[in-house]
Amino acid sequence: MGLIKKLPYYSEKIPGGAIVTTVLETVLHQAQAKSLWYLLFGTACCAIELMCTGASRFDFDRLGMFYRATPRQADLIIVAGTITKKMGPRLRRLYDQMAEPRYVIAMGGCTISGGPFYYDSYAVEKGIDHIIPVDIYIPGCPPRPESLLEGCIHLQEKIKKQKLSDWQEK
Amino acid sequence: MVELPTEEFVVNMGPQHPATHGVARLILTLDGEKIVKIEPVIGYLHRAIEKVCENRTYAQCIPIIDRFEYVTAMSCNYAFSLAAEKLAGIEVPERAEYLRVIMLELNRIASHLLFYGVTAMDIGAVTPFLYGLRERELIVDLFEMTCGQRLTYSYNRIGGVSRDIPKEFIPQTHEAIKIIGAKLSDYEGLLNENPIWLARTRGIGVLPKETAIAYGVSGPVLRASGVQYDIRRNDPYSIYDRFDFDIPVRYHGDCYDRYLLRLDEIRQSIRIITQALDGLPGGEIRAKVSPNFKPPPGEVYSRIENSRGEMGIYLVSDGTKKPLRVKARGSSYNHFEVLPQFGTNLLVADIVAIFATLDIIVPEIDR
Amino acid sequence: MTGKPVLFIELYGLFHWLYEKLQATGLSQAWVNIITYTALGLAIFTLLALVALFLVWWERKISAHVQQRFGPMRHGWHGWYQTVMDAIKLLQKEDILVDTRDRLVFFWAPVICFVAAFSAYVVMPWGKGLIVADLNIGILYIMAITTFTVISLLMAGWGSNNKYALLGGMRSAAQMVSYEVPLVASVLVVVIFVGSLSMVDIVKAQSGLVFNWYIFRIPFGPIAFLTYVTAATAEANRTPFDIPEAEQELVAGYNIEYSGMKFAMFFLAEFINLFTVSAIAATLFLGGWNGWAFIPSWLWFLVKTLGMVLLLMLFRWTYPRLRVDQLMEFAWKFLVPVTFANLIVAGVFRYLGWYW
Amino acid sequence: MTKDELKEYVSTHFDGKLTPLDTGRYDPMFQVKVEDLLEVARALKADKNLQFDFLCNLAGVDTKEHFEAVYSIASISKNLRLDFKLILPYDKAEVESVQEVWPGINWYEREMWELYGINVLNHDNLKRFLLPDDWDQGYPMRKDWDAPDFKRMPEF
Repeated sequence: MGLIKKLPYYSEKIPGGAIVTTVLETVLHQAQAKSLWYLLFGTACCAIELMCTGASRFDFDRLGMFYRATPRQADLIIVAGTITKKMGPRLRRLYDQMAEPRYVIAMGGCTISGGPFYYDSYAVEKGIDHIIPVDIYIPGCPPRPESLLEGCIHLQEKIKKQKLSDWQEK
Repeated sequence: MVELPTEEFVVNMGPQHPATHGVARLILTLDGEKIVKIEPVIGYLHRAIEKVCENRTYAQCIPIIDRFEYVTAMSCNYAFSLAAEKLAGIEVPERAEYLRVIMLELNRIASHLLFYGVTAMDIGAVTPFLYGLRERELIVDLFEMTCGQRLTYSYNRIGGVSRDIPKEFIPQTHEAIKIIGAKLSDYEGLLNENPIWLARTRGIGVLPKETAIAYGVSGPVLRASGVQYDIRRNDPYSIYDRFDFDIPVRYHGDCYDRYLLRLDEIRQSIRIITQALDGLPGGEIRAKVSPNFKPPPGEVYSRIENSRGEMGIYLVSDGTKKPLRVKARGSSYNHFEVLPQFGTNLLVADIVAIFATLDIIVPEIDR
Repeated sequence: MTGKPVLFIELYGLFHWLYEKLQATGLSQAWVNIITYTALGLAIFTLLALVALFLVWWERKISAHVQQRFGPMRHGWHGWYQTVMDAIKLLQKEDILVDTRDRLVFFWAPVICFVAAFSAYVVMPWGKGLIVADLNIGILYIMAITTFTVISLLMAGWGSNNKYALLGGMRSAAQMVSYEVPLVASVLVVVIFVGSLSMVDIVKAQSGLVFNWYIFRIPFGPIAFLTYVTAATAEANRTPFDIPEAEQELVAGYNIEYSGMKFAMFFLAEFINLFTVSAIAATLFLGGWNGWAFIPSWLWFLVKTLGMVLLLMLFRWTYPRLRVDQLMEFAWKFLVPVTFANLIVAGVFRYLGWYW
Repeated sequence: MTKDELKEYVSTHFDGKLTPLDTGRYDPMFQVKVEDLLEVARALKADKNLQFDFLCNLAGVDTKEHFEAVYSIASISKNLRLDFKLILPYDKAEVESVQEVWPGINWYEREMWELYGINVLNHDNLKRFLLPDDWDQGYPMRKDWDAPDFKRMPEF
């Protein structure tokens, strides 16, 4: 984590430092929630819906979400589309390249459980939660832009309620 | 003068890259900025659609074939139901034929608008991407009104269409077409005479006529190389022979012509839709087909012209209620195969421009 | 030691009071200077940081409205504290250090970029008397300092040991060097007429009527202005010359391996470069802080600079991107000859005195 | 030239190498023996009033008794469409590569080899490209193929 993240551990030790931790905690997580930069990553039909959500009608930018092409600067990866067995290790490598406070939205049926290709397909990963840890699942094939936006808002709530202590064991 | 030894290095325009729409991958061997060798790699979106369809009844195959090419999903399930109808010799009612043509042409316009946006963004102008998608929303509303889905419609059934159009469909379609026809002049004003756009696309990636035909390239890319071949005219299916529209063709075969040709095609599609809307007859929308539909044994390769090129479904039936073999042929498969033939003194920026104007999308390649 | 400080402090109003107070406490002369200058530096740094944050927000809003969408809306009225949130988020991000990187070069690249961007404001005339130090080689100093960004981009490209970053770094070096020549040549046209390099003299020479601004000095004024703006967009790496971090070709160009605070430094330096380039344009061609009296002089300067920034932003959201060789060709085969011809004609006219 | 004229012309002209079949439902369907595939392909392309220069599709089919390789070709200038197939027994499923007649068939043959195991002779780069590189579970598109984690849709 960045330097700032280590500050609360020291401030807890000094008497009355707990207030500093809680204030810092809320500020840091509010900031993280309010500016989620998502990675430009889309494989199949959900990628077209992701583009439509980024376009003028349902605008991601209103929530402060801006696309970044390199995983280093992205802190949210929206897995949009079917992940096949050949793409699985690539997805894992992309996730590892991202900077630490990173979140994952599994968009569409294929990323939750394999979607329409659950039966009879020898090449599709049945859901991505065994490849990367997933924070928000958005069902739908492809989900409507409104449900994608709602998923992002749920993710923002989840980030705001985070505790600094649960960075401890990660 | 000592010659500095320079070595080439291999760059991976890998599965996750802004310019490869989806997960196509290009292994480029670069000498500085010049591309020495292009090696396309596919398979990152191979969902085994053909294996899935072999274990589905004919009616269940339609939503699967929808995901085969999701940008023009209407043409996918139309090709499949056309193949099944040819197998079983089903007679499709008039109104269903008209509705199918209207939906196909609307989907072609939507796909060309997406092409316009993505090509402009790949060559650097981000704003046309948003304009293209804004117009596309008009058409997506029409689809949502009739079949409830924004992208993968599953609108066709074997023997006709699934739902009739609501009564406010026709006025809203006229409205949408009028807006899109007007906005086309904005698009052309923004890019057509832009000296930077001309410098980036004119004369880049010239595809000669012989290579195009030899590599099975079809659709707007073939017509931009000077071959006037459109399945709607040359191998007519459905009721396209009743409408008068012309097939735009251009002769330079470079990125600029491929870009211009698609804007012309939008105008032609608008002509078809207006004629189809005026001549829309009454009557029921689906032929009587029994739920467990078993076509007689036989095989057929039915092909239609979708926005990217020739889309064909090769269907083999052995008399049971599940198809023995479904082979879906997409045009991006040949377009991606022809990429290394574009000559080698290209720069990285050129390969991005060519890739965008070939309008390649990955599900057609990997199936 | 005379009463006057070693270096003539122009910011009379603000810092004279601080200077008097320190002198009263009887510290030694050196200490007094150090404290005043650090206070001055901090003031300029915070001012520029605020300007940079504002510019990032403004760019997102303008790009949104050009593209018929809303841009940041949810965080504050029209998302005003969106960039503050971005900055705090970048603070807490993990700082990924790839172990195959070139340690020193990788670490110092953003620092040099940041320092080069900020140190151009030593001689920037914010208003009447609002200048840190009126060096008599003002504009030459700015031209020299801003070329440091070339080195930092090259270092970033080389240091991240990433093929795309290397391509981005090489491209930025080629572009910035070849656009430095027309930039300096078009600036020289103004310097010929002013007769001095100092920024304050340049602005003083344009005082009085609006027609004294150098943009209206027909025929070389407008030509110099146009060539300056073109070369300036290339200097600030903005479309149609943004090939160093061309999103579609090189994923993110030189800043591909940087995350967290290092990337924030590059990001802010890019916007401060944009502000510097427009501030120079405003000072040289649009008459710095000259304007009717009832608006304070620094507000004139801000209005003109933000006008230039708006122009550069609109360039970004309308034009496609040039290819590398076309960009070089445009610089050497078109821009350089035009600026040199303009310079020679301006010189002859100045020598013979045929200008009003 | 209508479909029946085409059918009649083709079955008479290539000295019996293309025997018409009636399984095709829309376009004329022929059968070709495995050994004279290359010669028939060259003849079809070179023939003056046929000129089949456009390759639509090559599909491998597993009909539980034998393999079939179905070639669908078209002629751009003459507006013609034709399909012909090769019956390949399970044990000796080999096909000649017709790359130099229709260069576009390169990837189709490669895919047929990868998914069906129908070997293609003197093909220029017969490598795996659709399935993951470490794929070792045989040829998945065959009817008798199975794998541990391969779930079939339950009948209802």
